[in-house]
Amino acid sequence: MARIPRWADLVLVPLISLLLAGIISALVILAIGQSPKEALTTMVTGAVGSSYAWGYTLYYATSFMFTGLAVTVAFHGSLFNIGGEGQAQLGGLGVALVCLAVPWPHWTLALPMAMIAGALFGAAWAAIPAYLQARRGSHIVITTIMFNYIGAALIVYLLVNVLRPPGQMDPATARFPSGAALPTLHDLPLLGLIFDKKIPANVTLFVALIACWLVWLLLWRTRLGYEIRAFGRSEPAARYAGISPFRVTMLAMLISGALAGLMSINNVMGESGRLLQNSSEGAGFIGIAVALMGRNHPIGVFLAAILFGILYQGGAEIGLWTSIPIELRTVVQGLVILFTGALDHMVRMMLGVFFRPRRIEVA
Amino acid sequence: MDYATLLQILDSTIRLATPLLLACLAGLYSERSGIFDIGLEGKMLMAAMSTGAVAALTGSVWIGLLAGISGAVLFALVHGVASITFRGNQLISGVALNFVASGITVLIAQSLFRQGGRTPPLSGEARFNPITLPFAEALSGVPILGPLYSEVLSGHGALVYIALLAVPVTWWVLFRTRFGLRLRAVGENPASVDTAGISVIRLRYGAVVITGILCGLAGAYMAAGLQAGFGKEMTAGRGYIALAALIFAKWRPWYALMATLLFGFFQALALRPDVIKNTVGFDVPVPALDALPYILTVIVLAGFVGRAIPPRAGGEPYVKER
Amino acid sequence: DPAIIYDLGGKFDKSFNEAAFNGAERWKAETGGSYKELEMQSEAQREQALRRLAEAGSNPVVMTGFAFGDVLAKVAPDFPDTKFAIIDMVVDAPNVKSVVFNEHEGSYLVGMMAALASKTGTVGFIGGMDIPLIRKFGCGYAQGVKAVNPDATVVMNMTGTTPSAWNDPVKGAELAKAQKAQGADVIYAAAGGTGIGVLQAAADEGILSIGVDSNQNHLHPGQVLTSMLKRVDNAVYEAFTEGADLQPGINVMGLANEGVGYAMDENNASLVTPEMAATVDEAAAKIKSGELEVHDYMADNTCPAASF
Amino acid sequence: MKGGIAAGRQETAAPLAIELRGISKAFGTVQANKDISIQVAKGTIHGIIGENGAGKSTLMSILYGFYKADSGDILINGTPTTIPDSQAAIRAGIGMVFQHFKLVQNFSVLENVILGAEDGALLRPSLAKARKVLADLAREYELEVHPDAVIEELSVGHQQRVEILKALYRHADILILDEPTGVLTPAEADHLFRILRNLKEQGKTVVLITHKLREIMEITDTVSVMRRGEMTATVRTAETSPEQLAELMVGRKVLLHVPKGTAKPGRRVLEIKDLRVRDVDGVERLKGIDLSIRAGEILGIAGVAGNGQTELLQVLGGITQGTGTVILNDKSLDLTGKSSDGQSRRRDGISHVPEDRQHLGMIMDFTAWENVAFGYHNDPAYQKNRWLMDNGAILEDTKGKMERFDVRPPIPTLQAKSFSGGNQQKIILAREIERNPDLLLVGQPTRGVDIGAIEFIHKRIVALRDSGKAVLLVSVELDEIMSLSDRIAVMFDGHLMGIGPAESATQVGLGCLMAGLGGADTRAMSGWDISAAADEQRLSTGTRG
Ligand SMILES: Nc1ncnc2c1ncn2[C@@H]1O[C@H](COP(=O)(O)OP(=O)(O)OP(=O)(O)O)[C@@H](O)[C@H]1O
Ligand SMILES: Nc1ncnc2c1ncn2[C@@H]1O[C@H](COP(=O)(O)OP(=O)(O)OP(=O)(O)O)[C@@H](O)[C@H]1O
Ligand SMILES: [Mg+2]
Ligand SMILES: [Mg+2]
Repeated sequence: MARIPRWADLVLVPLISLLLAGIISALVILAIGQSPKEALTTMVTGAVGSSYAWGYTLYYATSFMFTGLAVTVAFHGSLFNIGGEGQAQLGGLGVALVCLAVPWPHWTLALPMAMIAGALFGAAWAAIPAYLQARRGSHIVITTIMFNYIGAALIVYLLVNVLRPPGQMDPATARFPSGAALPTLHDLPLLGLIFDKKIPANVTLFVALIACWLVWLLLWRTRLGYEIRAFGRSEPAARYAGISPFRVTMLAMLISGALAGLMSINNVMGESGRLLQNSSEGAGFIGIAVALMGRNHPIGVFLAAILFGILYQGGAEIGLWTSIPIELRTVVQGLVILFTGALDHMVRMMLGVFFRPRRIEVA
Repeated sequence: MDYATLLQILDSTIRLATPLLLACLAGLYSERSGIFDIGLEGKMLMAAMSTGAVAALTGSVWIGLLAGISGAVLFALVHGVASITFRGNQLISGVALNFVASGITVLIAQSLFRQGGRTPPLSGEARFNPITLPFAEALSGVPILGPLYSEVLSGHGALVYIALLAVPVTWWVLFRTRFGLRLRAVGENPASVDTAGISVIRLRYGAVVITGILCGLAGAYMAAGLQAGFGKEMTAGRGYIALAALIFAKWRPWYALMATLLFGFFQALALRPDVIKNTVGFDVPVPALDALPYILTVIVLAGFVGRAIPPRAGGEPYVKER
Repeated sequence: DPAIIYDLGGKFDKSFNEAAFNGAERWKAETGGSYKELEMQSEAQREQALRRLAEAGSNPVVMTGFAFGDVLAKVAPDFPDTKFAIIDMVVDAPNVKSVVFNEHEGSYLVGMMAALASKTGTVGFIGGMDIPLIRKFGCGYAQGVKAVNPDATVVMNMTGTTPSAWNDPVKGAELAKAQKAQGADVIYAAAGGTGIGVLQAAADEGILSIGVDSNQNHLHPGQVLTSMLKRVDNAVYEAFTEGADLQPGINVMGLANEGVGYAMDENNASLVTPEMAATVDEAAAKIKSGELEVHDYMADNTCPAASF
Repeated sequence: MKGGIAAGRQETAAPLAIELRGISKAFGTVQANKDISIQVAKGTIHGIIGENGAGKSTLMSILYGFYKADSGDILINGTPTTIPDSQAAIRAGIGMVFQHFKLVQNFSVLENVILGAEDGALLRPSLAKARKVLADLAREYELEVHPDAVIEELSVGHQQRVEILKALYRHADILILDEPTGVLTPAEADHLFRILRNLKEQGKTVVLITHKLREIMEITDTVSVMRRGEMTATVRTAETSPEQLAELMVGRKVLLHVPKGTAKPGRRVLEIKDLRVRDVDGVERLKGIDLSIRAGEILGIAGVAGNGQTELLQVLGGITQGTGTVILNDKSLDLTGKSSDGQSRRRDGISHVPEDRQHLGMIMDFTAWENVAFGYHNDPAYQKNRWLMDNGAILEDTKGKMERFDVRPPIPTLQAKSFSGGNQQKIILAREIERNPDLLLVGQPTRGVDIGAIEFIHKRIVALRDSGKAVLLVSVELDEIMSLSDRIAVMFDGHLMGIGPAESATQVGLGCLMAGLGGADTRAMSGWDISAAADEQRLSTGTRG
């Protein structure tokens, strides 16, 4: 196969892939009789054109970072966690319970507790599939899918019958006390100057950035991370090295679930201020795409999360302000995943024509 | 539970299991050839939309079916190009195509019919109408078996019977034909196929196209058999359930029938709170009922199937030269 | 110009949002005016959409669905000069008009209709998700059924717990078939897109169905017994017509002010005998006059005629 | 003189089966074959030797149509032939047994044989025909395998037979075997050579790639030597010597037998009593082993693969569980797996070079330095603090190890899979030996490794012994066992058949014990303790035979 320089692989390949996805998207828009130019401008201005737009883009990106990291950690242990959706929703339950339990005086007190609860609940929802995989060999892909459905049912039941304040129409909890409200980027000093309007992006963004860094540390700088990666590559070899498959499977999935659960401080605590049903809104699934596109590396996850934040917000703007149906967003997301994640070799082969391989002698 | 109720639940089981079965067999061909496919959902959706749209436009369900198959095969080919020719990541390609399908079906339906991404309701020849199996009337009087035949087995759309027939056919193809031997081999060890002088690429494309065709049948059944038209996201996760059934079935056709019937049965049972209440003796909360098929699946997986070993070469592109 | 925001189901859901859309279109056709419309795709957008419309000078801003309540309570004070109208929810603010419907009353009437049309004494109800609003529909319906035939059985099902519960016509159809197997010969669907499947299956199986929100009688002429009308279209139409002079406060749309009702047209004329219509109309009159009170599930989270 | 006459006759009389002219092939930037020309006469056995990575497999894979050459011509039986894929090679009468078998593990022998050579769209007739043909071939060439056996249940030796049968079933006249004996026991190898001679007698041409000079000398007619992608020489076997071949191969003089001083055994390091192991299916694989190893001695375990050696290494290495007593340095080891695993064994002073380096010994996707920490990732020297590992320290350590063990290329950041087999093995040995363990477990240390590297590896193992450590060596290479060990134990069917000093061990005697037999040859080995089971076995086989 053609070899291309590293810089081209890191810069040109993704850019050309994105471009190809863009071209196909434009063709789709033309085919349904709309204007690609209008779509593009709406999308760009709506997602990155102003600090206000960024306030939304970053909000979504924050959620995607958590779910993307969740998928990444499990993936390195060769565990395909499709349960981010359910784990995030359960994490939301934990966050809600903590926020409602105490009349929090200040968010700095509420946030750590909510994070712990969100992570614990998310981890708990990953624990059963993890245990079944480690001890009974039940396929984690199926059990996590099943747990998404079971989690949704559990949440709806709790919201409707237990947590809903009397007389309230929504299947949702009561509002959290104002002391549990997280400051948005608009509310923060200095940043408030850039983000001059009310936006949903909030301090959770920084938690997400720290999480990216911690996951990187975990995977490439700690013994546990080493064990997870070793186990993920070869289970027999891991046994030889004295790595316990049970321990690694459990820990990798618990961390994964905890990361997915942590996402809910962004949407549940930071944005809506109460727990709604389907609070994760598909972020768990987008996390799979984010992790795969980010090549299961925290930096990649970070970039992919921003990209998907842009697509998500920009796509929403198209849905809001043009007559192009919102579903275009899903198509564009899909094409971006396809070209950057699955057809990257095609781009590499195309580029290989320009970068003729130099032959070197066998050493 | 009385016999009539059981019959109704079984009847419902067959309908609910059919799209799962077709999708499960579809996945079986692809994965047996070493190409993982989490894009079953997307292909079914695409097929449902194409069938719904073309059947509505032409008034013929068979032309609609052809369109549905074409739509699904088109997506299958894209998956093939990405994962076979360009050796891309099969999981990513599958996820991506699910996204694309979820959006593009609505875009197309909306731009064709302007009914909010739905296709117009189908009726008459534009739908798969129930087929009464021979002697269904005559045999319905036979105790026990008679009603089973005339009420449960008889009276479904053509695709139900095609799906049921696809099980022995798949078994036969897989284990009794040259193509099947090669297909199984290429999913286990593509190098063995290659060194035997057979084209890995051609075999895998063949498998992927069959996957497309079967997904096409599944989607068409949903749009023109179970329903009378396409609606946004109408597959509602059945592609994923089919995948679960495939693993459950350990990639074997008869097991696939069992697994999908079991899933279908759980789903049908969950539609009958009255039956469950009578069985367990207390009122089961509605969400618990909804979760029932999934809970039962987990229990079954934890208890009865051990480790399911996928085809060994699955998910990995065949690369000779590193 | 006025503006309208549709809830997650989208404006072509063939029921609730579509009714709102129809109201807006009627206003447009009659006045020749123009309006802005948005469809929601995620929770975080609600606030954005409201603020952006208000900032852009749209007035009034109408929104469909209780899910907006929480956000509107936050946003409305920031735009004192903009009038908002919210449907299906009460928001207490000086510039907000809250329009709520007595769905239980309308459902009561179609419940009576169902009981009158039923030959088996068993009728069905299929809801989308098990949420209070849907229970309100179901509870009114069950009361109506029992009012006509105290011995009648009401089979109740909910479709699911994920968002696809509103969009799973296949499951709706299976539920309808399961209910038929339990003897139901009239089925009332309050389940968004899932309801399409219910109506389809009922038509296929040769039993009757009852539509919801919009008039769905035309979907299967001669096979949809009636539809429980929730005149969201009227609410939108009125809000648009009132324009910037929108009257804040709570506006309860019940039978009395034609906010809810049941649909009669040529598609179901053959199904509803004059006697049936008379019985139902009589009850409607009693409800209007206050002589008959239909229990509202939301009032105390209980239902005298059904258990949830 | 005599050889010269024979060769002369061959050159004039025998037509060429294979002629390659100017074959070149590059993988990306690696030039695997460079302008290679070679001629192989019909009805001969032609050997190819060369260091790991010299390009032997690549060249033969090109001939078989598995890879496409960048340039060059192929002539088969004198006619120029293009071989774009394996189908073409098969049509041209070429069959190949790859270094890594190309068998479908969960297929039966029959299914593997007909794959790609079916007679029609339906399997039944093909299978029936293959069953008959296989029976004929089996008789003709001593190639018995049960046609309905599933590959993964077969020993490697039998799997190899299936590969040969595949080629013969396709009417191959030219048979290429890529390192066929690497995985075979001496008996199996002898059997294979009988088959090859048999094939030669039937007029077939055989190309044999191997690292073992003994085999080249024993069976080939001509031999080609490759080095770094080039063909350095082709000579008639009768006219050369192992030493000369080794030098041609490596480019310097090689010691074929590592000189080693006499052992000075010290205190008892390891004591095993009644060690038993059951596999996942509950079958007992170790049936009560008693042995002990002293400091400063190498105990070699000889035996046909699959007689419990793997289980012995794995239970001592803490990978699998067992029952019985194992005492290391006066400390009893836990065999239940409750408080022990590979980690605790390493802390106790046991290092383990596993038999299967690619699946157990390293992670192929990890870099060399990550693999150097493999199993020792909890070592305090590799930690920065309580939480973080010190990758810099590991990297430094790796550099030193690569230098001392002559790993080529000495780049710690390269992935393990980019190293050749021999160099992978050196990385593992460096990791395990430099831990200076009290006991080194080492399985098949030189399997698939070229002679240059073998020499090096043997030297290091002896050096460890000389520093007063105990070594437990498992190998199916009798040569290796006999030249390295101080004492030898023979395993058969989960039992120890005999144990005794290496000096008095004979090939024949060991061979009998490896087959589970006692007898005169074994009793002739002085100082040997022969198990009673060996004689019982002999009796039972005696009655059977
Ligand atoms: N499929 C491949 N892709 C890329 N490089 C390869 C491939 N196969 C072999 N190489 C490289 O080509 C060179 C020659 O490899 P080859 O396998 O032919 O050596 P060999 O002589 O058979 O070695 P060994 O004795 O270890 O089997 C090596 O550097 C190897 O890394
Ligand atoms: N097809 C097979 N499936 C499973 N085990 C087999 C098969 N063939 C042989 N074996 C096992 O291998 C061992 C040796 O088998 P067999 O006697 O057939 O060898 P052989 O062909 O005579 O070889 P050799 O010449 O090396 O003795 C026996 O224990 C037998 O059980
Ligand atoms: Mg080789
Ligand atoms: Mg024999």
